[in-house]
Parts: sequence; C-alpha cells; structure tokens
Amino acid sequence: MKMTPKTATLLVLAALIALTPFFFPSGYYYRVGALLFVNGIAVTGMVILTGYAGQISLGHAGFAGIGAYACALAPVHWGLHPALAVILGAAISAILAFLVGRPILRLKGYYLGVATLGLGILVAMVLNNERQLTGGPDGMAVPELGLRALLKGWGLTLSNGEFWYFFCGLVLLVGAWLALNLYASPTGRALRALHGSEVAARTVGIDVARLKLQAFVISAVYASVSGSLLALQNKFVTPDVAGFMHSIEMVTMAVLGGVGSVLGAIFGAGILTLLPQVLTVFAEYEQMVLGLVMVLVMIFLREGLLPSVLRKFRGKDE
Amino acid sequence: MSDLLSIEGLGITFGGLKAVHDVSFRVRPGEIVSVIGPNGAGKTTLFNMISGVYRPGAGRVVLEGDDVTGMEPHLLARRGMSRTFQNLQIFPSMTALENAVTGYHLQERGPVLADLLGLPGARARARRAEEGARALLARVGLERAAERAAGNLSYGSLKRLEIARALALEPKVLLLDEPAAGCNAVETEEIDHLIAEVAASGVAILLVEHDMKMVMRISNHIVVLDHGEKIAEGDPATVSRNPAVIAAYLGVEEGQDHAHG
Amino acid sequence: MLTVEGLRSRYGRIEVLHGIDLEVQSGEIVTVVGANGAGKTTLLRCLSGVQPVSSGTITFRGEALVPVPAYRRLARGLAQSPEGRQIFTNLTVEENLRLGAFLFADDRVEKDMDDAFRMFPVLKEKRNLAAGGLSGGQQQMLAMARALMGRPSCLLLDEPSMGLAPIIVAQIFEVVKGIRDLGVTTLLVEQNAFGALKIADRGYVMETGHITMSGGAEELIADPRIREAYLGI
Amino acid sequence: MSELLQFLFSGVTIGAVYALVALGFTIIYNASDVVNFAQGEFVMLGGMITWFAHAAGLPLPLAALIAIAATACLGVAMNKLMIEPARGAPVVSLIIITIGASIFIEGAAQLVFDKQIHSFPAFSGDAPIRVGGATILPQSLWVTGGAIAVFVGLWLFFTRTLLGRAVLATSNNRLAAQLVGINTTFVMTLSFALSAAIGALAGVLATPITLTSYGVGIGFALKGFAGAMLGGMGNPKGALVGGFAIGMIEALTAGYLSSQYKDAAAFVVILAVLFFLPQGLFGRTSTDRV
Amino acid sequence: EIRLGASISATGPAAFLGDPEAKTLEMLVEALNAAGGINGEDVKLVMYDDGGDPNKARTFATRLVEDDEVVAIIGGTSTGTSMSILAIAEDAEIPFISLAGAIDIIDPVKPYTFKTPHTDRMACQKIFEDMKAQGYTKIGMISGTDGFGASMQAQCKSVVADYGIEIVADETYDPKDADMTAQLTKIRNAPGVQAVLNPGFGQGPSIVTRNYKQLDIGLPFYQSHGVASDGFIQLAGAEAAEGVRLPGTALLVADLLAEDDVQKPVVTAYKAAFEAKTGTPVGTFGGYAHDAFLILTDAIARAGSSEPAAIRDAIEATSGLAGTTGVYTFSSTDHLGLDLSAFRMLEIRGGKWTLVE
Ligand SMILES: Nc1ncnc2c1ncn2[C@@H]1O[C@H](COP(=O)(O)OP(=O)(O)OP(=O)(O)O)[C@@H](O)[C@H]1O
Ligand SMILES: Nc1ncnc2c1ncn2[C@@H]1O[C@H](COP(=O)(O)OP(=O)(O)OP(=O)(O)O)[C@@H](O)[C@H]1O
Ligand SMILES: [Mg+2]
Ligand SMILES: [Mg+2]
Repeated sequence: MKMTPKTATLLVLAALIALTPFFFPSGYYYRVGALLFVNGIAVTGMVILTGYAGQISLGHAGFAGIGAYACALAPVHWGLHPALAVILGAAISAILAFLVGRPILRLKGYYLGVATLGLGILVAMVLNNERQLTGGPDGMAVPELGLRALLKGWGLTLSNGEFWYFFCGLVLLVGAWLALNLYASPTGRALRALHGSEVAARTVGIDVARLKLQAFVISAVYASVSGSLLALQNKFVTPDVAGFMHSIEMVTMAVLGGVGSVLGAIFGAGILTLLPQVLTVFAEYEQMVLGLVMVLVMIFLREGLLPSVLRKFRGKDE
Repeated sequence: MSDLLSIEGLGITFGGLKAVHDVSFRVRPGEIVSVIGPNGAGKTTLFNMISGVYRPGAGRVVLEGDDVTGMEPHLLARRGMSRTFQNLQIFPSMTALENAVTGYHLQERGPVLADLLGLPGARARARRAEEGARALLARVGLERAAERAAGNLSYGSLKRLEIARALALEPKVLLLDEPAAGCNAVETEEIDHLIAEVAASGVAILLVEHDMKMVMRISNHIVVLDHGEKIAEGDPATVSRNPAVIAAYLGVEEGQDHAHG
Repeated sequence: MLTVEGLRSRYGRIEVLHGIDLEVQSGEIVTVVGANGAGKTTLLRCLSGVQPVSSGTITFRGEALVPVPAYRRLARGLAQSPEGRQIFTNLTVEENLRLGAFLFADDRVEKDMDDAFRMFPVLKEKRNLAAGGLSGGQQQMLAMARALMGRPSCLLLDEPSMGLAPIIVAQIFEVVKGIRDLGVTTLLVEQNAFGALKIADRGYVMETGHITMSGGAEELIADPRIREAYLGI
Repeated sequence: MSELLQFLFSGVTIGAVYALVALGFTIIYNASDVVNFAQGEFVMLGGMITWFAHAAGLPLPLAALIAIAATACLGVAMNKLMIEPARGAPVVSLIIITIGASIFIEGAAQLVFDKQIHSFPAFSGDAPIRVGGATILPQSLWVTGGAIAVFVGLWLFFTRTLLGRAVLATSNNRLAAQLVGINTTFVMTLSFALSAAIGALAGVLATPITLTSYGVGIGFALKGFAGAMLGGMGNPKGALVGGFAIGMIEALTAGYLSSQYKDAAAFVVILAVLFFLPQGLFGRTSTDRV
Repeated sequence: EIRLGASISATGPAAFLGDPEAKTLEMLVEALNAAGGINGEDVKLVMYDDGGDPNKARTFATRLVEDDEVVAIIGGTSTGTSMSILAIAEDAEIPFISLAGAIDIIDPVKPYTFKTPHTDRMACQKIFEDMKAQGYTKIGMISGTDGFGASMQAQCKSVVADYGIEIVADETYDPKDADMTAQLTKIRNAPGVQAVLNPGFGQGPSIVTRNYKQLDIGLPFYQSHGVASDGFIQLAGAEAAEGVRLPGTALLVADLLAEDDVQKPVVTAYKAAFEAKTGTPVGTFGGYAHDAFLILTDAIARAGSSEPAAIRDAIEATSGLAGTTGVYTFSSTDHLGLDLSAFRMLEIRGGKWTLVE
C-alpha cells in the first residue's frame, strides 16, 4: 500500500519521539525534547495560519501567554484543576481570536503584522502591569498538573523530565494529526486557495473572512495549548511567554523549517530549540552564529530546511 | 419572468470617470450574451459589479427574480454565479487539479471540526470533488497538467484552467472574461465548442471577448459598450453592421475581415 | 542581426526549449507561432535575459548576448513587450513611459512620449492614473508603448494583440510595419497567427520546445498543415 | 497649559526619534517590499560607533561621519552577502534573513564594543530651552530637524528623480524593471546604503537623548515599524507623521491617563486607524485589477 | 575537580547586570585555581547565558544538574530566572545562590536556596529611613516596568506606611523609553510632593535623572541600588546627578571606608582586580556574584567535601563573612544573611560618591 504523506509524516514523528530517548545520555535531554515539542505545537498552529492561509501574525505569543497564565491563575483563583485550566485558556484564546479576528484579518501583509503585533503586546502588557493578579514581570508559580502522580498510581513511574517529554510529544502528535487532516480537507484546500488569490477564492464561493477567522482561531488554540504546557512543566511563568520575541521566534521557527508543511515547521522548531543548546560552546559568539545560521538556511534552503532538503533528495522540481 | 439574470441601469464611477453608466440587458437560461466594446469600455468593470467584486454605484442586478446587487461574491457563487478573470486569478502554489477542485468548494465544504478530525465524511466529500475536477480538466484539455503546480503552466493553459474551475461550480450563470485570449484560432474553436456545450445544458453565459470570429459564431445576443454606455444591442448580424459599432470598435475593413475570417 | 543557435532552457530540471535555432535579419519582421505551452514565451525571456540559458548561443549584432545581464540588453537595442504586460501597476502611466526611457535623459524622451500618446490617445487621457487601474487592453497598449520608449533596434513582442479590440489590433500590426520602415527589427510571438503572418516576412513554428517548420510568411500561410493547426481555416 | 506644552515637547522628542527610524525603513521597503528588521541595528551602530570613535579621541562631528559611513558600508555588505544571494526567495524568507542579520549584528556589536550603556555629549549642550513654562532640550530640536530634513530629502528623491522612480519600479515589478534597463542589483545596493545611513544618522542624533547600548536596536525597530505602518509603509510622509503621532500619543497618555499603558494606547490607536484605513494614513492602496 | 554551575543573563535586557556578574565569576575562578583551588582541588565553572529568559534558565539549570553534574549553582540575574533555577535546584537538592533582589526567593526559606543581594524591600526601608529623618512625608515615585523596578515599586508601597510617608504620585516608564518628562511633570504637579524616588536599572534612571534636571524640579531625588555604579554618574551627567541619594554598598566608596572596616580589604581587592581585568568600573551587581562565589567557596572549604548536602550545611553555618555587599551570617531561618546595616546611604557630590553619615 502506498503511504499517504499524512501517514508518513505521523509515523516519522512518532518514531522520532519514541526512539530518540534511547540515545539520551542524561535527563537533561528530555527537557530539551519537551521544549522542542511545546514549540512544535505552537508552530503547527502557525502552519495552519501562515502556511495554509497565508496570513501572518507577529503576536501569537499573546495567546501562548493566555494559555500559560490560565494555568497559573485559574487554579489559584477559582480552584480549577490545571487540566481544565488548559481548556479554559484555549477557550479564552479562541474567544479573543474570534472577537478581534474579523476586523484584524481584513488587513493584509505587514498591516496584519503590525495589528497582530499590537494584540500580542497588549496581552503582554496586561500580564506585566497587573501585578496584584499576575505577579508582574517577576512571574508567578503554576500548580502541578498531577498527571504524573496519577500515572504512578497506575504503576507507571516516570521522572519529571520523562513525563513531560512523552506527554508533550503526544500532544504534538495529536496536533500534527489534526493539522494534516486539515491540509487535505476541503477547508484546508480553501485556506490554501485564499492564500493564492482572495478574489478568485471568493468567486468560487469561499467565505474568505470566515475561513481566515477559523484559521486564526485554530492557530490561537494551538499557541494557547503550547503556552499552557510550557507553564505547567516549568511550574512557573513570566510575561516573557507572551512577549514580542516569543512571537518572532514562532514565526522564525515556522519559516526556517518550511512553513508550508507540518513536519517542516516542527523541524524548524527543532533547530531553534536545539541551536541555543548546541551553541553554548561558542560562548560569546553564540548570538552571531545563531544569526548566521538563520541567514544561511534562508539563502541556501529558501523554502525552509525540510522542503528544500526533501526536494534535493527526491530530485523533483515542482 | 424567464430571465435568469437581469441587469438594470448598472453604473459606477472611479474618481470622476464614469466607467460604466446605465447599462441594462437580460440573459435567459441557455443563452450566450456577449459584451463587446473598445478597450476601456467598461466590460470587465461590468463583470466585476455583476459578480460582486465591485459594489455598483447605481442600478440593480437581479438573479432569478432576487435583487442581488452588491452581494458578496461568495454568496453569489452560492446562488449559482461563476466567473473567470481577464487578469488571471489562479492559486499558483496548488496543482492544476487542486485549482479545479476549489471550484467544488460549495459542494465539498463541511464543518471545520469534521475536517480537522478527518472524519470519513470529510474524506468522501474531498474524493468526490477530485473526481469531478479530473473530468473537467480533461474537458478543457489539461488532463496531463493535473499534477503540475499551476504557477508553472503557460498562459494559455491557465486561461483554460480558470474555465475548468468556473465550470466546477455547476453555475446557472457563467461570466467569461476573454476566455480565448492567448489561444490560437484552433484552440479558440475548442473553447467555442465547450462554451456552446455548456450553454446547451441550460447555463446562461455572459461573454466578453475581442475575438470577433468567436463572438459572431456563438452569441445569441450582443451588447456593445463604449465609454461605459451601451451603444448597440442585437443579434450578431445586426450588430456587426451597425456603423457606430464599426467605427468605435471593429474598424471598417478589419471588422469584415475578422467577422468572416 | 539576431541569431539563436542550439538554445536550451529549463525551469528547474524540466527542459522546455530543446535546442532552438532561429535567425532574424536586420529590418525583418519574423513571427513565431505555436500552441499553448510550446515555449514561445520562454524563448523571448531567454532573449531578453530574464530566463537562464542552459546551453546554446545568442548572437545579437555580432556580439554574444548570453553573458550580458538583462538590464544591459536594452542599451544594446533589445526591447521587449512581455507576456502578461508586466507594467508598473503602482506608478502612473506617464511614469511607466518615462521608465521605458530610463536610459535616456535627452529631449527626445518628450518627443517619444508624444508619439506614444498619438499612437494610443487613451494613454494620454490616463497619463496621471496609476497604471494598475487601466483596463486590460489599455495595459497592453502601455506595455507596447513602454517598449518603444526604449528606442529599440530590435523589438521582441509577446502576444501584443492579446486583449485588444480588433481596431487596435490592426493598428498594432500597422505600427510594427511602420517601425520596420524606420529600420527596427521585430520578433513577434502571436496567437493571432493569421494577422501576424500577414505582416511578417518570415515565420517559425514551434512545438513543445522545438522549431518544427520555418519559411517565408506567405509560404506558411499557404501550408495546409499550418492552416489546419494554427489558422483554423 | 504649561503642563500640556511639556507633554507636547515630550511627544516631539520621542516622536522625532521614532520618525527618524521609521523613515529609514522606507527606502529598502520601496525597493524590495521587505521590511528590514535589522534597521534598528543600523540605529544602534550609528550611536555605538560614534561613541566609540569619540571616546577614542576623535572630534564628535568626525566620529558621527565615520559612524554613518561605516554603517552605510555595512548595509551594502548585508545586501551583497545576505540579500542578493537569496534573490528570488519569497518575501517571508527575506524577512527572516533580516531578523537573522539583526541577531548577528547585535551579537557582533557586543563583542566589538561592550555591553555597557553609553552616550556622548549633546550637540548644543544640555541647557534646556524654556517656552511658556515648559522645557525642551536642544538635542530634541536636532532630532526633529534631522527627521524633517531626511523626510524632505526622501520625498524629493521619490517624487522628483527618475532614480527614485526606478527604486519604486524595482519593487513593483522586478522583471519589468530589468527590461527597461534598470540595474536592479544596483538599486538594491543603493537602497541598503541609504537606509543604513539614515538609520545611523538617527542613532547619531538620538543617542544623547536615548543613550545607546548593543541591545537598543530591537526597541527602535519595533517603534519605528509601528510608526511607519501607522503612516503607511513606504511613504516618507507616512513615516514622518506616523512616528510623531506615536510619540505624541505616548506622551499624552503618560501625562493624562496612565504611564503604564501608554504603549497600549499607541497600539490601540494604530488598530483603530487601520480599522478605517487598512493601508495606514498615507499608504497607497493597491491598484491591481482582476 | 569541583564543578560549579552558573546561569547568568549575560545578554538580553538584563545584560547590564549579568555581564559584570559573568566576568566576575570567570575572573574569580581563574584566580582561585591559580592560587591552588579549594583544598587543593581545582574548580571548574560551567556557565550558561540564559539571556534573561526564565524558560531558558530552567533548561540550563536542568542541564547543569543532569548533564554537567555540578555541586552548586550560582545565578539567576533576575528574579524570574532565579525562580526558575530555584525549582530545579530544590528538586535536585543542590545548593543555589541567587543574585536577584526579590524577597520571595528566600521567603519562605527553602532548604537549598540562598541569595546575596539585599532584598528590594530593604532598599526601600533604607531610603524611607533617610526620608523620614529629613522630615519628608509626601513623595512621588517613578519606577521602571522591568522586573527590578516593578518589584521594588511594589515592595516600597508595602512598607512606606511604616515610615509615615505617603506616595502622592506613582508613575512608571518602560525601560526603553527615551523621555520621561511627561511622567515627571505629573509628579511635580502632585500637591505637596516633597521628594521623588526612582526604582529602576539600566538606562532608564539616567534619562529620568536628566529629565529631572531639565524640568528643574529641584526636590530631593532618590535613586535605588539598581544604579549604584560610576556608569550612572557618567550617563546622567555629573551636573544632573548632583545631590542624588541612594542606598549603596561599600564597593562604591571603597576609598572612603574606615581603615578598620571589615569590608575594606575585600572591597578594595575586588575593585582593583575587576577594574584591572575589564577596564570598566565596578558596580553593585558584579559584587553580588563576587559574594556568591565567596560564600560558596568558603563553605566548600569548611565542609571539606563537595557533596551538595555538606555544602548546603556549611553555607547555613556561615557567620561574619565579609563580602562586598555586606557581612553575611546565615542561619536555618535566614538565607539572606544581611541586614539593613549593609546598606550605606550615598550621595553624589561633584560627580563622586560620598557617604551621607
Ligand atoms: N480601479 C480603477 N481605478 C481607476 N480606473 C478604473 C478602475 N477600474 C476601471 N477603471 C477604468 O474604467 C474603464 C473601464 O475599464 P474596464 O477594465 O472595465 O474596461 P474593459 O472594457 O474591460 O477593457 P478591456 O477590453 O481593455 O479589458 C477604464 O478606462 C479604466 O481605466
Ligand atoms: N515558471 C515556470 N516554471 C516551470 N515551468 C514553466 C514555467 N513557466 C512556463 N513553464 C512551462 O514551460 C513550457 C513553455 O511555456 P511558455 O510559457 O514558454 O509557453 P508559451 O508557448 O508561451 O505558451 P502560451 O501560448 O500559453 O503563452 C510550458 O510547458 C510551461 O508549463
Ligand atoms: Mg477587460
Ligand atoms: Mg506565452
């Protein structure tokens, strides 16, 4: 049987998640892996918004911030279980995205960029300034998810690092599966169509405004879940999670890896997560090397790392 | 009322220029109505107003008895209107097949959630659309280009791809803006046949085209615009003899030359 | 004046010109006809330098053209009115024309512009309008006029009649004939093969990246294969 | 009254800096549709190199000149080494390249210079000028003057010169630009040189007010970007007005409402303006037809 | 070989603090190994730059513990990064000495976490003590919105009532702002305001000080320990900085210290070494790193072991250890080890630091 690209992608991903731990020399690698997956989740959302629908956002960290702080605040203030707080965060992100999406998504290109940038900055600013509630720039503690203890009760003992590695890996797999389903589906096709030409998309009956909004909301949920997972595993959160740099990081990861494909973008998340860890050997040259790597990847693999490499590999041109 | 589409006093201005002024005509099912006129006469602008890309400054567009003036294009598409573009509007990074499949959007679309979860229904819908699209590509002679990225196709191929996509909507009214541009005489005839076939199945067709051979051959009715106003109207023979049309558009000898090959 | 020998060109790995040989004498009008996707546009793109040549030579007025970058070719006398018009949509009609004469800063620019306006009066009406607002046919006229502003000795036209009213098509062909009398050479790619061959001296037929036939224009018009495949008669 | 005046002066001071940065974005954008996120680093370099040269004993005007020239060269190098090799890449890729360049330049600056905060003397001293009970520093007038001068220069360049038109043509349709004989490579080099020089000039003029260090680039880039977008990217008039508008909004919000949320006010205004004018205040609407 | 870990914000928004900290640690390790290490064993410092990002700090802390297998960690330039590292260190039961100001780091006391700087609450107390002595009862505040400024602003507001002082104007600025005259004008116009306090670090306070002078406000002006370095006087300009008061450490007034001051030798030695090595003036923050390293090496030497638990116990037993910031005495209930006396009220006069007492 011929494998569809979707199955292939999922298998590759699952194999990577399951098998790499056998090569981990120490527990620290689980942490890096878990971070990679968390970033991968956010970036998969960017693939839907930017890769499929062609809309950019420079403010998605704002949604990550909402997801993260939902996990910090809801348990403390309303006694909500952290797992429910993840869902609450996702719901708030979705509602916010839904409310602001319509007016914002009428904008194009850089104008959309600056509007989303503003949105992200507003969220970060609230988190920063409402000190009584959020702890301000110094951040606040996040309660335990408790799932690890539960697993232990069932006889599955995992270290903290291992747990988060596999848990985030699992969520990433689910996220990738959803995004891949979407790609080949009618909705996915319509999203990619409006990317090509909005006028033509409209005349074939695609409700462009609504579809963009859907992509925006979905990607906001991805970002929010990613923020939640980050907060829960760090057990601590600061407004940096909603910061401008984090937004830029998400976009960069996606583009670096290849924003058109889920696996590519996750690859990008991998590069930007691993690179700083690897580059510590360069000490004070770290930043220069990081910048240089980004530039070189974009020059020589201009569609992003994975698609370009695959193309060379397959020797295909179209 | 047996009119499928009726245009009533449509007009629009751009910064003082009356691009279209008080244009009216009707189209019945199965009829091919051509709009001709000099460059800049307002033909494309008229199409843009009818299909909802521009909001008309005056007048009404009535489709099957309903006033649809200024309605959003995607809503018009749902009511059975479909079009192609003079300035190609394709989805360059998608394959030719996928381009054609988008035409089936209204039939294949479903709830996002079903699509996200990849429910069997979603997949079945997508498959049906794909089969239809393949058949259409064959109809316009693009079956061999199906898997190629549309951005890599030649101009003439893209024009035909647009027609395939427009047909995929299974429209009641089809607006074609210069479908034969970039095609040679033989290719044009193929398109001719296609259009005639579609019309024969009861679709109302509105055609803008500068290839007079084609227009004269297949039109039931011709509307002539100049400077945004309707200057003549009638069957091909009448119109091609109209001195005003010859002066403004056909050119004296050339008019004959093109009309009769 | 213009000689093409063994020209090959590709998009990525797919070769679309498989060794084209073609010649245009000074003062000639030569037309190339062919079906959609035959490679006519690609050929013209190679000549104007915006498409890489993988092998073969192009000689223009005795000089090898391949190493010359695209922007220098106009200075050598080669101007193109490209497929898809490629006008500067954000600039005004007048600015488009002035940029057509980008290389020149003399009084002749104003005169050439007046000529262009005389040829296409509608452009004069719209001179201060953003070119993107023009109708399709008006844009086609602008592309043609802009190419003429570059004072070419050899004009490359890619379907100049596309989207033009019959009366203007006739006029364009007249213009091409007219500038031949001024010594300008023209390589004309046309789907309106009948019209093109009628004004041309010679013609080539192109099929999927090969030249399959060539000869005098009248000869080609009379050829039954051509009549059936391209002229539809 | 004197209070309002002081807020306005504060707005002018901040706004002039933003405007000057925003103006720097316009040229590269106009030539290539790329918002150069390394623009802030040009501003940083203008300040840091001037400080460095001045601290090494050169007179201030000479130090400033060296800084501007060096930054312009760097801009050219960036174009040659990073942008040109990526020709034909999609605009997003180019943007990521400029972000990478920005990270690289910042990393290099902290090695070549240091991580401390620096400044150099104001051009006309620090004695505040008093007007109706409010005060403004002479350096603010320098920055404002600089912004206006750059604006006039750019405006003339884009509207009155064929070369300026060639820059616009290059971004509008690169293929056609080559066909009419425009050396698009040269146009890109020129725009990077000019943009970098304007950025450096901004750094030179603003540093006595804002101080400088290796990391100030991003902040400048962000505010300059916001200002340019508010005014309409690519239009010098938009950059000038947008920059000053953001400065004014911040100062007035800080003065009358809340200093905590003054940046929020600026973005709320941007969102509101874009709601009604999706191309910014003076942005051109695309005229492409279907 | 004894492996020590550090995660410092040598770049990013807190680089202004982290850079001297990183340099200090490098310098001290070098000197220590040159002098024969601790009890004859060399010290290896594994240092990472977390860029001020708490998430990165947590990753590096994990790496230090799991991969580099260090026996103790110094770092956390800011409160956010410290809180991240703290969780890892406590989990792994490895001693951790933070370089950040917030009281939450050691209150409540956690077994393995210590810190060297005064808390920002202490800085507030020191300043308000001085204000109260001068008889000011109504003051204005202008704080940076970065972690340092915001945290100190909150602490000051929570203790201000103890000194019978009222905050009549409370303004903030973004650390990247270029002009604060709008906020300062508002403060000046607040009724009855007698003095102004500016918690913050980096370039912000320098600009505030210049704007303060520009507006000719004329009221007594207090800065925080966040700007306690010669760089501040340079940036603000001696003229604008004239008369500014702040709570500082012995480090800034090394040559003014009494000969018998216990801090004098350590302060002079560090100042001389640092300035010779880097060519930049010492500041309070490098001093925090110096003290952390001092406390740690002192404890390891006394413990005679590099077992984390033994080191921890030895740190807790530290008593009367003179550092640059103050004289440290830890206990099981006090992981800060300093009291208010470690702060000295300084005033800038003629472009120089002077002791107020
Ligand atoms: N957006 C616009 N802004 C300014 N003028 C416009 C705009 N759209 C159309 N026009 C003007 O309206 C007139 C009609 O244009 P339209 O494109 O409808 O002509 P057309 O009949 O389709 O011509 P062609 O046969 O050349 O395609 C033209 O003169 C054109 O310049
Ligand atoms: N950018 C591109 N990338 C890949 N292939 C391309 C590209 N442009 C054209 N082609 C392919 O090259 C071949 C020749 O195309 P070209 O545009 O030269 O044809 P043409 O003769 O001008 O056709 P038309 O009459 O339709 O304009 C076609 O098969 C086309 O699909
Ligand atoms: Mg038209
Ligand atoms: Mg072609």
